[in-house]
Amino acid sequence: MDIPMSFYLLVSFVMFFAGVFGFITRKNMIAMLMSLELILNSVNINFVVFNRFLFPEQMEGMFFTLFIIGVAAAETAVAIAIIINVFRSVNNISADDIQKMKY
Amino acid sequence: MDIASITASQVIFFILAAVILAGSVMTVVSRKLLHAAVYLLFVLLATAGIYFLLNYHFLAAVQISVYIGGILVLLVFSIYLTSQVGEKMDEPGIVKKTVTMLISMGGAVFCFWVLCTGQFPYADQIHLNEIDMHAIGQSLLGTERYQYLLPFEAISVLLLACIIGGILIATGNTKKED
Amino acid sequence: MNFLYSFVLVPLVLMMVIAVLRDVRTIRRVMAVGSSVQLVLSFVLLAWFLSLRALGVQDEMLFRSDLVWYPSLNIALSFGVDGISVLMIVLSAIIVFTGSFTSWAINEKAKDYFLWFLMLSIGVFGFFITVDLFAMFMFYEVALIPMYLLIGVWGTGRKEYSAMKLTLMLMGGSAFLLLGILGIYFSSGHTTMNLLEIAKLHIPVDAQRWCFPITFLGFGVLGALFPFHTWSPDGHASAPTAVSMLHAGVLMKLGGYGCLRVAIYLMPEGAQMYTTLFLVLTGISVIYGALGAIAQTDLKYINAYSSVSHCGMVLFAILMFNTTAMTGAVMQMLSHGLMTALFFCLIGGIYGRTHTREISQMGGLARIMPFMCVCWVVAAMANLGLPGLSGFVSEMNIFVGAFQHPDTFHRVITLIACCSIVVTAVYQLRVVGKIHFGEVVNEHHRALTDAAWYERIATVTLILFIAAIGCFPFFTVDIIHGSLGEIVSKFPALPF
Amino acid sequence: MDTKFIIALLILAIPAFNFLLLGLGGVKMSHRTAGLIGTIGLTVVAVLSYYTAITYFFDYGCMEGAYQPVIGPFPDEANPAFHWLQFTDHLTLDLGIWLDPISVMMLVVISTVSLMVHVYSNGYMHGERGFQRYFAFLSLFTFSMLGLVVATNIFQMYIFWELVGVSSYLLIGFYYTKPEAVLAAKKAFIVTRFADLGFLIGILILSYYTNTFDFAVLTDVNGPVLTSPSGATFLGISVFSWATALLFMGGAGKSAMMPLHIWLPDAMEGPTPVSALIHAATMVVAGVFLVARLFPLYFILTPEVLTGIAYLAAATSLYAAVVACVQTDIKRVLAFSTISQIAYMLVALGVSGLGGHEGLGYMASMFHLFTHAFFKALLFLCAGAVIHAIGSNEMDRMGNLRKYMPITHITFLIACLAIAGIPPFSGFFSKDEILVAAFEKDKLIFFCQYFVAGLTAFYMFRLYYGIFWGTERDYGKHLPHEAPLNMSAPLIFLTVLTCCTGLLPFNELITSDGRPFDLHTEWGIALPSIAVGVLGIVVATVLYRRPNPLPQRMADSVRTLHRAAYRRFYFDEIYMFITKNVIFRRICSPVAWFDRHIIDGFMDFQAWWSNALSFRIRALQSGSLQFYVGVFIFSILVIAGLLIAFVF
Repeated sequence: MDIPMSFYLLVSFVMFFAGVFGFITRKNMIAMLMSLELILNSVNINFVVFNRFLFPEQMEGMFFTLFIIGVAAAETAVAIAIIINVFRSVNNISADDIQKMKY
Repeated sequence: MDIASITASQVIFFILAAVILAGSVMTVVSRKLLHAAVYLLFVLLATAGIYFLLNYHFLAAVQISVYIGGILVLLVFSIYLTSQVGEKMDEPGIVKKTVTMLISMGGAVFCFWVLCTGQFPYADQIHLNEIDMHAIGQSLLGTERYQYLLPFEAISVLLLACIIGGILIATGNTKKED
Repeated sequence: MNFLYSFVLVPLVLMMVIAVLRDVRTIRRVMAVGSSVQLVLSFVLLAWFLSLRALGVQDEMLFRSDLVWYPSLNIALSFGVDGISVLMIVLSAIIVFTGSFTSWAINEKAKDYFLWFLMLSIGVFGFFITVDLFAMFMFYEVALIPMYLLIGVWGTGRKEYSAMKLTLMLMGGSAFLLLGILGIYFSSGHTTMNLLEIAKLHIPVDAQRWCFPITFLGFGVLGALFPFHTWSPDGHASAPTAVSMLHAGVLMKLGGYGCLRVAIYLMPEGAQMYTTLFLVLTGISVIYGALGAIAQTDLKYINAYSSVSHCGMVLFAILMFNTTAMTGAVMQMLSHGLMTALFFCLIGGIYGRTHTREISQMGGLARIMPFMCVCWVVAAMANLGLPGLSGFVSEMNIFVGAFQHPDTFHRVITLIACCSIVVTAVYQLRVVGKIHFGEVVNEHHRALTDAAWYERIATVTLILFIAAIGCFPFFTVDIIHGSLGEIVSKFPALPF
Repeated sequence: MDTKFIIALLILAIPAFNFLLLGLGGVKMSHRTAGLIGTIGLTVVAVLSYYTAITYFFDYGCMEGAYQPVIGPFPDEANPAFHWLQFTDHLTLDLGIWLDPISVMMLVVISTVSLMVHVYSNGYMHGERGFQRYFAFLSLFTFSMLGLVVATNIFQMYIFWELVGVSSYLLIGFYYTKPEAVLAAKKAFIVTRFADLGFLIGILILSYYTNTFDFAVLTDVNGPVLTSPSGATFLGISVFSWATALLFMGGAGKSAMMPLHIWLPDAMEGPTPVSALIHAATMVVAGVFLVARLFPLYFILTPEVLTGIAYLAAATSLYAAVVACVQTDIKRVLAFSTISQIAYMLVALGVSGLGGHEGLGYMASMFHLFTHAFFKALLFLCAGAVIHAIGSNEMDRMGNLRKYMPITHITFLIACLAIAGIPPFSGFFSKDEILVAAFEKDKLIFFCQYFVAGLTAFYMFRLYYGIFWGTERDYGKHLPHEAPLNMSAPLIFLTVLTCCTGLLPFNELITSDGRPFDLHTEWGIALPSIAVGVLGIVVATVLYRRPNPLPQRMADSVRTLHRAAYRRFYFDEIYMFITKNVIFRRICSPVAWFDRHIIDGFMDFQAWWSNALSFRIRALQSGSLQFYVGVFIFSILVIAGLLIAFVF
């Protein structure tokens, strides 16, 4: 293998922090959700890369990734259901404006 | 490394890396939601490419089918449902943006620094052995060590719960309106 | 099966019964029957206790039983009573009994009210029958929490504020208390939480130096020790009648009882170290509460400040470390419990009719409600220490006892505390003169009725006991004397 | 139990029982029944008291030539460990009965006057609202007063002392719808309560240094208390001086000595028979009784206090006599006269010695107490009859009443002569002894009392002429009429007593040491005192018998003095100032304010700042997920950085 592990990790870091940046700055909930996907993806890459480079005999990293993808799918589905529901009731999906359910 | 020794896989990696870097940054800064979704699509695709590169074919397939085929489609639909096409999102406040930028960049630099200075006991040269589907299936449905029946079932239940929850949430309001 | 269990079990059973009932009238009847049963039980306990003593049973505590609860911290549900706790139980039973009758007119959420009320009584009874520090603390807390809801939901005026204030201040006190209890437990060698056993061990003087003040303060907050008394006026003013009765009548006695039983009994050396400080504080309580009462215009505030004064007297007497004064302290707890309950009962009755507690808005009630007026005068007389009523014997025990202290400082401060009897007379007569005598101020009041039958039951019961203690003090004094021996013997330095 | 104690207990028990009966069941009774129950009860009490007195003086009281106290029945031999209230091993509070000459005499006085008042009240209070309550209170008072005089120890005395205070409060405030009555009752109670504080403290001090409450020990001239007293001092003054002075403070409160006298004139707001019973004959002499009871203690241990008492009493008697001269409310005049006469008794005690002829003052004091009780009660009851007829207390609403009320007129005249010290009425004998005693001890006091005797005659006859002579007023349709029989009978009975009690041989019965001594009238002092009395009467006759401008002119000539005397030398104003302005405004209100704002404010401040702080902290818990994530990431980075820098 001719690409060092750090290259993969670098890509994953950038993706992760881009996700963090997006999650914090975005107001739209769907956009936040997308940032979340970025974060998850970067984590997935990390898992896979570490699995491949550190413990190539085993499959833990891959399975973690697999499960994360599953969970992410579930999470996204529920989140979008909620977002649409919220949108239906308040006609807005900006995270700042939805304060009613606080307190 | 010099130009001559560049291999095909390196080229592919750099392309993928470039797509991921650009895509993820664009995803989070693009002011149009649909554009962001498209950037995300590229990022996810490139991630799948990375999985291929690392010889996790099954994972790459799952990535493409679940993320791109499921999640992204769902996202796009919801974008259509909740916003006007071409609508631009609000610019975040400058303070918030700067602070977040600092945190993110700082985090990235910090991680990079750790990466550079840290000692990882890994081999640069690895053999990219293919994982066969049989082994994956065995691991998913076995109960031995390194086998994952329990999480598998947990995920199944979770998904079931999500289906039910999704339905409930989606229909909750209509009932009231009737 | 220990007889003492019944004091906790009877309210528990009552709670269960009331929980399934729906009809308010049935609930009231059940409550009346239940509290009467408790009253009878308390007298059975008293009689049983006395007969055991007469048979020559010399144990410090009778009816002992231990039920290990949490072995690793040596927490046990240890029950046992001596004369003082028996009297306190009788007092609590009387107050719960009269309180149930006073609550007769409560219609709003009556069920929940009585449930919390019973919970409060569980806490109170539990506190008096346990000899385990932790269980004591637990019951103490059990008694505190319902207070918050009872005031906050069924109270009047600024009830949320008062409820919050009362609960927070008492909780603050109990935080001190917990610290003190843990201090006692660990410094006595963490072998037992049982009072009687700790009393036999010696708590190092260094530990007493910090344990005593915080324990005393912890209980003192409940005993309305200056300057931690301010929950009392607000809390009492807002609480519903029966809750005021129970709170001022019994709950405040938890403070005095705890000081005596835990702080003084377990840490005699510590007590002696801090006598001067606490004497000054309690002395201030006594005079200051009385003076404060003069300037008040709200009946409940007047009574609350009067309680501060009288409860201050309890703590004051406890700090004298001699049998006479401590006897007086216990008598004062009984006496104050009864008369303040009577007061609150009457105030509740008057407030329920006139819808005001401002003394300037009332007048000439004696002609309109003669029964209430007579009871009020009796209560006022008891409060200002008329011989033949309970206030006199308790105060005289305190004064004579306190004055027997060989130290001049103690005697001088006793004389200062004595002055409270004049001040008490001033504010009590002022109230009687303003609201009961004179011309009718508000013509609407002429249409009001005198006490209803349930109020009559409550007041007459209380007056009977007040007069009984006042006319036959030797009975109670003998019981108390018999139980103070152990505590006083911890202070051998004083001649008695 | 001995018969004498059964009788004595009955004397106490009957009024107590009557109180409970009338108090609890009175509402259901008719007025007639209630009055009858009260009166019959008191009749029995009176008969038993006379019986006790006779048997005491002529049967069992006198032992070895001296009257000894007879003490019983508690703690009795059968149950020696029983105490009503045990304070310490030494100090126990027992309720017993103590019969000695003065207590027996007091029994007679109290039961007689009380009986008369009961009978009289049946007429006076006829048809009043709360008639039953009135009789209940009277019974309570009688019970307490009887209990006070038979007390075996000082604490028992204190108990009954308080009880008489309360019954006095209840009776003064009997007309509870009248604001003045309520105020007067409150004032009386609080002033005496304040004095009782002194009493209580005195008891505490005395009991601490003597280890006993018992009169038997305290007054035993050979006992340890008087022979070897503790030498302790406080602030440079012997503790016994403190104790006895403070005890006397209690007595001064009840007996209305300056400056604690202010409650007595106001107490006249009560029904007049009550004034006769409580504020003339019985309760107000409690202070005299207290000093007499503890006389050996005062005389042997603290003679300086006794002298002080004499001077204070002399000043009081002078003050009260001067004030009485200008009052216009007839009951007020009588009230000040009472103060003055009680001061007389205390003067006598103050100048007295112990034993034999030395104890003349003691005997005179008791004698005067005895005679004064009857003629003063008589005066009050007469005044009551007048008030009953006129419907007012003010002298200027009265005049020429002798025409309408002959019996009242005669009885009042006799009582006036008695108080003025004209022989052969009782007042002469007792007052004369007092003057003799004062003359032997202290000339200053003697002349003062001499002057007061003249003043007494003057103001009493001023009152007499004002009521029964002078111009006839417009009485409207209802002309004044003589009191009914149940009111006039007590008057006549008391008049008889006034006429003949002066002849009782007090020097043989009631003396400071129980032993009789020889007594003969000192004409050298008696004649001038009669002369002074007559002079007073003459002056009053000149001024007030017929309406003339002289009194007004005299008043104008000393306007300031007259005005000051009329306002009772501003004592009430001073007290008002102290209580209202100093105590209430400057102490109580600030205390309440302090409590509400400083102490409670401090507690509220605790709540406030924790609340404010929480609000600040709550801003962090904004619920904004993005903010959380930012902080989360940042913190993770920081923690990770720290871990790497310092741990790995």
